[in-house]
Amino acid sequence: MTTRSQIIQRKKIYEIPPTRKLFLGIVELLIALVILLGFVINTEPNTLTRFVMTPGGIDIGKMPDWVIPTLPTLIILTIIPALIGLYQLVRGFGRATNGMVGLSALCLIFGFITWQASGTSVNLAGMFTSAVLLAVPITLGAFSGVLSERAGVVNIAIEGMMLMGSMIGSLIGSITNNAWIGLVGAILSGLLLSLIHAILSIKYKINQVISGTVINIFSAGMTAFISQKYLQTNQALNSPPLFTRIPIPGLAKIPLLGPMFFNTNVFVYLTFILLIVIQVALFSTRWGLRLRSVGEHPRAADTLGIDVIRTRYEAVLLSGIVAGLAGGFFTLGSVGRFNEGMTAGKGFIGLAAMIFGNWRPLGAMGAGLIFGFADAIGSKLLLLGSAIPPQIMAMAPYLITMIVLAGFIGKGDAPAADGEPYEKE
Amino acid sequence: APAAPKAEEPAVEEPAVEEPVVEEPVAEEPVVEEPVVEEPVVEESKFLVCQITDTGGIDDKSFNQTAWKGIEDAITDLGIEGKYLESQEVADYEKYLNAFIEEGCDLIVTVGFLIGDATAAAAEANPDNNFSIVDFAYDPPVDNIVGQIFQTDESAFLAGYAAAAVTKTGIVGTFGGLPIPTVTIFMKGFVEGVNYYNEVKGTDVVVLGYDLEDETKGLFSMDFDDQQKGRELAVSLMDEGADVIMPVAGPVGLGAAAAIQERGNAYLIGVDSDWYLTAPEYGAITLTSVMKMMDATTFQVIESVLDGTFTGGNIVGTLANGGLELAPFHDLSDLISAELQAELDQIQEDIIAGKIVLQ
Amino acid sequence: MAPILELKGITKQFPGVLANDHIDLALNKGEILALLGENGAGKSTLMNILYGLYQPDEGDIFINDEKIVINSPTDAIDAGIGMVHQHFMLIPVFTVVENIMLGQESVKFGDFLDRADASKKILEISEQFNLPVNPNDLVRDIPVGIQQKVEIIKLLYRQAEILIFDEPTAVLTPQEADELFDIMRSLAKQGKSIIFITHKLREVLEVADRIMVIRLGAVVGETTPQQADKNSLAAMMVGREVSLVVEKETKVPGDIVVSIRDLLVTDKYQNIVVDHVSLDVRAGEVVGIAGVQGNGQTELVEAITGLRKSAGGQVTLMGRDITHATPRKITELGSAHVPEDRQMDGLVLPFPTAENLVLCTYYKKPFSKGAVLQYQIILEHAKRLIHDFDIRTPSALTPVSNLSGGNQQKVIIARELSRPIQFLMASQPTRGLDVGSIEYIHKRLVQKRDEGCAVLLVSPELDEVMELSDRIAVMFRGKILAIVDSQLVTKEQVGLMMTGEIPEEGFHANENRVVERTF
Amino acid sequence: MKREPNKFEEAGQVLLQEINETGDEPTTQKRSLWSAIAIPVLAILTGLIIGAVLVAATSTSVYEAFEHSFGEGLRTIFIEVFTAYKALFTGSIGDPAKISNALGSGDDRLIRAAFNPFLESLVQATPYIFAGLAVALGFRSGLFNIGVEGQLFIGAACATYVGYAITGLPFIIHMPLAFLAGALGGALWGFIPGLLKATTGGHEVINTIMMNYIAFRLTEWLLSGAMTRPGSGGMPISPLIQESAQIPQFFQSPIRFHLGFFIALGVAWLVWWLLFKTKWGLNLRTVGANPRAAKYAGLSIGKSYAIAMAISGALAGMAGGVQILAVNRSMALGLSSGYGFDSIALALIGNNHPLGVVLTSILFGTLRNGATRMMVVSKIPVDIVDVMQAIILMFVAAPAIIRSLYRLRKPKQEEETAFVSGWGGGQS
Ligand SMILES: Nc1ncnc2c1ncn2[C@@H]1O[C@H](COP(=O)(O)OP(=O)(O)OP(=O)(O)O)[C@@H](O)[C@H]1O
Ligand SMILES: Nc1ncnc2c1ncn2[C@@H]1O[C@H](COP(=O)(O)OP(=O)(O)OP(=O)(O)O)[C@@H](O)[C@H]1O
Ligand SMILES: [Mg+2]
Ligand SMILES: [Mg+2]
Repeated sequence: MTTRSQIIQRKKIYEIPPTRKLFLGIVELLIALVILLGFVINTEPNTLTRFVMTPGGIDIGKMPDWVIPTLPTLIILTIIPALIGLYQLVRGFGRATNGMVGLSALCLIFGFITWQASGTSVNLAGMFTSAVLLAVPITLGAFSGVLSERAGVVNIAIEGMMLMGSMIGSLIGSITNNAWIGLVGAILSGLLLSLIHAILSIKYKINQVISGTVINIFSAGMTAFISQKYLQTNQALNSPPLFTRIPIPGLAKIPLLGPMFFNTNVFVYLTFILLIVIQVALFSTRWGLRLRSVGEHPRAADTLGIDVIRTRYEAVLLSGIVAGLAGGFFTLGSVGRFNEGMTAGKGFIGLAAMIFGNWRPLGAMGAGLIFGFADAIGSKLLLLGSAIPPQIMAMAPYLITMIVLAGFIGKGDAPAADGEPYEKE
Repeated sequence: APAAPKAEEPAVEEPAVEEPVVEEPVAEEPVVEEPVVEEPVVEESKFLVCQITDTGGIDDKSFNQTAWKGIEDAITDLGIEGKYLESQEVADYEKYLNAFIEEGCDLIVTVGFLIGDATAAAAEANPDNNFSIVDFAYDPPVDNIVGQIFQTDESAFLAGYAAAAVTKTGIVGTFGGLPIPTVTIFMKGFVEGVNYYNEVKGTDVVVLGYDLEDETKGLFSMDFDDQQKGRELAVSLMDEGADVIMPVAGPVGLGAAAAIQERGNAYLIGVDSDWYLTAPEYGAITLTSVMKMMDATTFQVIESVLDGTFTGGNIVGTLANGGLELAPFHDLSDLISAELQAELDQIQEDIIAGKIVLQ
Repeated sequence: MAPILELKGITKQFPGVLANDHIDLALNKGEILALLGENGAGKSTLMNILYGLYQPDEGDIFINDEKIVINSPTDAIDAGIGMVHQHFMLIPVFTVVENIMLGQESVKFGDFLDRADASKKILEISEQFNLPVNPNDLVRDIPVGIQQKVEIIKLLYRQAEILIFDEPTAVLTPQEADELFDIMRSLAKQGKSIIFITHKLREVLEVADRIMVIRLGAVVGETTPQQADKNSLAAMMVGREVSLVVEKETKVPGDIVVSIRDLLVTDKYQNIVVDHVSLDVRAGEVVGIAGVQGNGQTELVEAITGLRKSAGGQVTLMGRDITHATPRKITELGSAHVPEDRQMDGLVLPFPTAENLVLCTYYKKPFSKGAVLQYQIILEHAKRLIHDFDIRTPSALTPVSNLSGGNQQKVIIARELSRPIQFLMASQPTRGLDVGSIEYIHKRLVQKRDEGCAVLLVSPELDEVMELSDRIAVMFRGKILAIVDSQLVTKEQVGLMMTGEIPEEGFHANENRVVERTF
Repeated sequence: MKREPNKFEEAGQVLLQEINETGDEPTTQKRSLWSAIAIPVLAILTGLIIGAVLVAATSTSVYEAFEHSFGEGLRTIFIEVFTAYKALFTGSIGDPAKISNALGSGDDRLIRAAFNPFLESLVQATPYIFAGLAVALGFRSGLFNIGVEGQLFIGAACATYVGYAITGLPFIIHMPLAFLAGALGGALWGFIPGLLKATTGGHEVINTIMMNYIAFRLTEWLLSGAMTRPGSGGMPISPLIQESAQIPQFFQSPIRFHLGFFIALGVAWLVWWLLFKTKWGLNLRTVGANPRAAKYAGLSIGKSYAIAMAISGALAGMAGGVQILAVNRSMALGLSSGYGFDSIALALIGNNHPLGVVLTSILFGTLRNGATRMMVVSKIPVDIVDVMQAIILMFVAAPAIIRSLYRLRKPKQEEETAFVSGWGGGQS
């Protein structure tokens, strides 16, 4: 046990390594160059870009379209990263470095969209709304991870729990013809799988990654098996009712934000409610303090009379509930039907979002949204007829995750006892 | 087997060219089968048709599923037995072919371009076995394989024309699963249909999601599993004003259907089979479907093996020979004026007659 | 008066070890009872039983003459028992108030934490027992001395009547220890009963009301500070006479081997932890760095040995600049390093002893020929070292995880000292070891020095630094306060400097005691 | 000394021999043969039993029979399960009756068909061996490589390209070259997250997951663009590889048994040798077991991670390469059924030891191969094999469950389970 040295001086050195300074400055100048050569010089003067600020299919909360002159906008968007890049090279931004790189990247993305949509229109609000929905399963998956890992249990089984949840949600929803009962089914299936994870990893202390892998393989096999055996031969078992949009009176009318957050799917509401609930529960309640203590230093918690095993069970089961809920989103909140492998790796991406968000609900949600946005922007650009091949465009969310992780986020602070079984002596 | 209860209906509705001839034995066979006493005899003599799906799986809402429906129809109508194996990966093709040859299948139906090599090799090694492959043709033709291909842009053309006529916003949309020819041919035909409408009527209907100039450009989900993605693509198209959408992406298209159903101000165009029948929950928004009658052609091939007329070669499904079709408008036929219907019929004739030439 | 706590016939068997053998113990109200015994004698085990962490195989526990069963820490807390553990049970990323209230939180509106209320209670306790802490500090940001106060407040917060201190002074300066003793006495005066575990005889004699000695799991005797002295206690503990002095001749040091100039090191949060340190170590001398743990020694050592990047300054070894050299390069230049944390840094626990003995040299001839490891040679090498350094292990292939702490340390010493070296960096080389092992390792270090090796010794044990070093550098808050000749200062003076003060009188009286003043 | 030295000295000698033979850490070897195999054997048995329950519980004829009578129900269960497992056995090992018939008839084709099931199981095992070694080597080096699937895709793409685009080379050069290209492609794909971990500390779990998706998209793009088969109109299928690049199959159809299996065994041996016999292996394992100690001992953690990821990726790339060169002969969409993910389970069941990986791969290959026949005969979806694999993995990983199920005694020496760390693990 190495003792951490005490802080000698509170003055911190926000020194960015010179190579990094140089590198980021060049990156920012390159961004400016790309906007200039790629967009500005290909734009006719006097064209307009129209951004529609109301998503389609919405009749409340309308907002006037936002029309901007394309060329001047693009020129401004060139100047911003250029100035940032120059300042970065000459002086450096210190603490604000990452933010400035982010700003430059935003200029690039916004410039791209503005340019692509020059002379026509693009529904910006729709894109945002889609991004939020695309972020939902990832964010819920990340929440699931936060809950369990904050108590020191690694949960890579989120994908499996989500897959099972989506299948059971569809099945039960179809049988009962009730989306809510279906959702309960999805949640229960997540709960059951997480119970297995808990028993294996907490009681039998088997390696948590192995335990998670067990559940992932089991779920993939079992859902495919049941799907082939029953759902495909009997469509009636695979057509649950769908949760539809529920506008929140008053709030739904707010332009732009209304459609995004207050006139949407029940799962979006649940995600935001969970964000607040988990954030508050973890950091402001007795229960959360104890849960985190178990994830940081289970022996210390034990000596204070906290039941480590029980707390971990609770956390893992809650994690399963949230993962099951996320699973339910696919069949009950999105498409109303199960097909094999339909979670398409969202659980793993959720896990990435959790790490990315530093094991915090708010961070996890941010990461989920970055992912959702990358995905939505990619589709939008393809739709506008982008020159980038769709396969390459589809890489965007993954590339962005990697770049952000590599460049702009420090090493995460995983809970200290994450992944370690607790051995009571 | 998908959509079991509904399976019979389309069989009645499909006026496949040679179908009436076959329907005779239908009535008799089941009657003979009923008595349990004959079980051993039936088991020995039962005619076995085996399908190997590509990696999309039997419930792909696309060619695997449609071809299997042909076999299912044959099971009910001709009293044959059917089996299938779902490929998990490319290496399974050859293995499954061997397994079915071992099993003594009378006809092996494989699905998709990607099984082409393996099917050809198996056919060469087993000249006495009969094969058929969906969505692939051999050049030169192989003696014991029937390749079934489809000039799908013909029926998609009709769909495009209809869509252009129906749209109120002047914008229609499409997206695909992957930018591959069997997918993009739908999108291409669709766009050409819309363009033809514009040409004839002097309108300016726009198609989002596909670029005639460059078949690799366009809107694709890059996945045949992720229905949520399909949903968001449809939403995105609707946001940009599209009110008729044709998803060419297997089950991912059902995600789009869900989105359209929710918005309620756009229409869906199904692909491969008549979605009004295979996905009845979206019947109210299904304008029509670009049908690729792989079930009918597969059924034909089974029949030909049964009655000993099987010869290798390629069948090209076209509007002319009934291998392609535009599905009825069902609940939405009100949207189609008699005039428009007449135009569609005319266009179909023109295509058959070669007056309208697709690229 | 009946004792507040009574243990009768407590027995605990671990696989192969009888850790507690029918131990009887009685504790009176308001009394400080010292529990004394060498490493592995069974003290911690006994206390863990009392605290509900272990279950005894036999024996009963009475509190106020009432027999109770303690199945868990909760039971112990309910019975009014509290414990300051040998390794602090604090959560670094939690604040002081969170750490203290954990398990007995102040809440409002059902389950919401009421940090303000808890802070108020903490400040009251802090006032009453003179234990100043800031409730809102993160524990990872406060010095160990304060951390210990937090541990004590944790017990008082739970209204513990019986307080157990397991080796509480191991991480404290003598002054801090004295402060702790004051606190203990005041606690006892206010009616708390204390069990105090330590290896340090001086402390026992100073603070205890009564002394109990345990050896090999059994009580070997009881005495009081008035009746006993250091030698009698040591003999009781170990069962033989022990020499407590290191024999060492004065030597004239040779050339500078290691030179540190203006070294600046930061932690991962960019806080400065080593603040412009300059120091020379010459051939044939031991320079000891005294200081309370957590004053930058760890980071200083890591920077010297290449394990940590320095933010400024320069380190040279035999005239070569090694400021930015890799650990391997530094090792190859002829330096050796006994790390502070043997299990985390020094050993790969699941690997066999033999592999651990070549951890720094396996890639060189003769242990590797080309890419292929020469296991036969590695094994012979291991057997020789096991013999030479008297490492008690069943075989060279036993995983080091199965060795006792002392023997694990010997594996490291053997590995590091068996190479030809000019410089030895020894961090806490005897941490947690018993007298016998300490004796041995000290002998080896002095032997290395006598062979002409430059030795830099870092240890929070003032005695160790005083006895081994030729010169002593006192480190405080990342700076070297002074470098002094070990012959010319008293322990008290160094102890005082460890708290950041320069003892004025002593230094005025004899200016040449300060070899170098660096501030 | 609290223990008798003599006993241990003896044990030490025995262990020394074992180290020389298997190179594993001695503690894992301190078990008798039975206790070493009891757990896996019983785990497999239990997996089969639970699979049988699943077969029976989802069979409509069983329910019908139970409606008839209880005895009939039991009989039907027995028949159903027996038929299914007989198919599993004959489909993966062979049908004794068929073998003797075929031998009697002397017909080449029949004989080949009769012996095919067993050999086909080995064919199925081959990519598992490579992928399993990739994961195992990662774990041994302190890395959790979830990116084997993506590395496999890139490896396959590289092998394919070299396989068809280069012409005129003799077999002896072309085949190894294509295979190595696969390894190299995988190595590159593994190296990137390794390098990122080494330089930025970016977690390899996230990065390898991301690299998987990027690899899928990239290969799709290549297959329908630069690498598409001429005349296919942009179908995602590559040209057939040259004959000179093919890894030869030993027999004629339907037997696909090929040289790749022996290459896999050779590579497994090589990995074992590398890990346990060379200084590089010791380096990797040290970093894997205790990165702090490794750093202290002068090893470069970052370099070790990057190298380990590259080697792991190379092994994964070989899995892709061998499938292309020996079995598929061209690359197309749907290349892998998830070898990269299955191999995580596989490596863990095999205790991250090359020998364990080989044996488990053969088990997995056998199960998958048999499942085909089971589907053909009983129409049981092949996915049941996944369920059984999960259950076997669970029981292998938690021997305590098996022990309590079968009332086995607890071993004296705590078994060393495979090394896998949580997220924090392996970071310096
Ligand atoms: N969990 C355990 N399993 C097996 N043996 C143990 C365990 N805990 C302690 N022991 C053994 O019991 C004996 C007593 O250990 P204990 O920790 O009580 O000693 P101690 O007197 O506190 O020593 P120290 O001064 O080193 O703290 C030792 O031999 C130790 O190895
Ligand atoms: N987990 C364990 N498994 C097996 N034996 C153990 C374990 N822990 C401790 N031991 C044995 O218990 C004995 C005491 O261990 P411990 O670490 O307490 O030693 P110690 O008394 O502190 O010795 P030293 O004085 O050398 O530090 C040793 O012989 C050690 O081998
Ligand atoms: Mg000890
Ligand atoms: Mg102790």
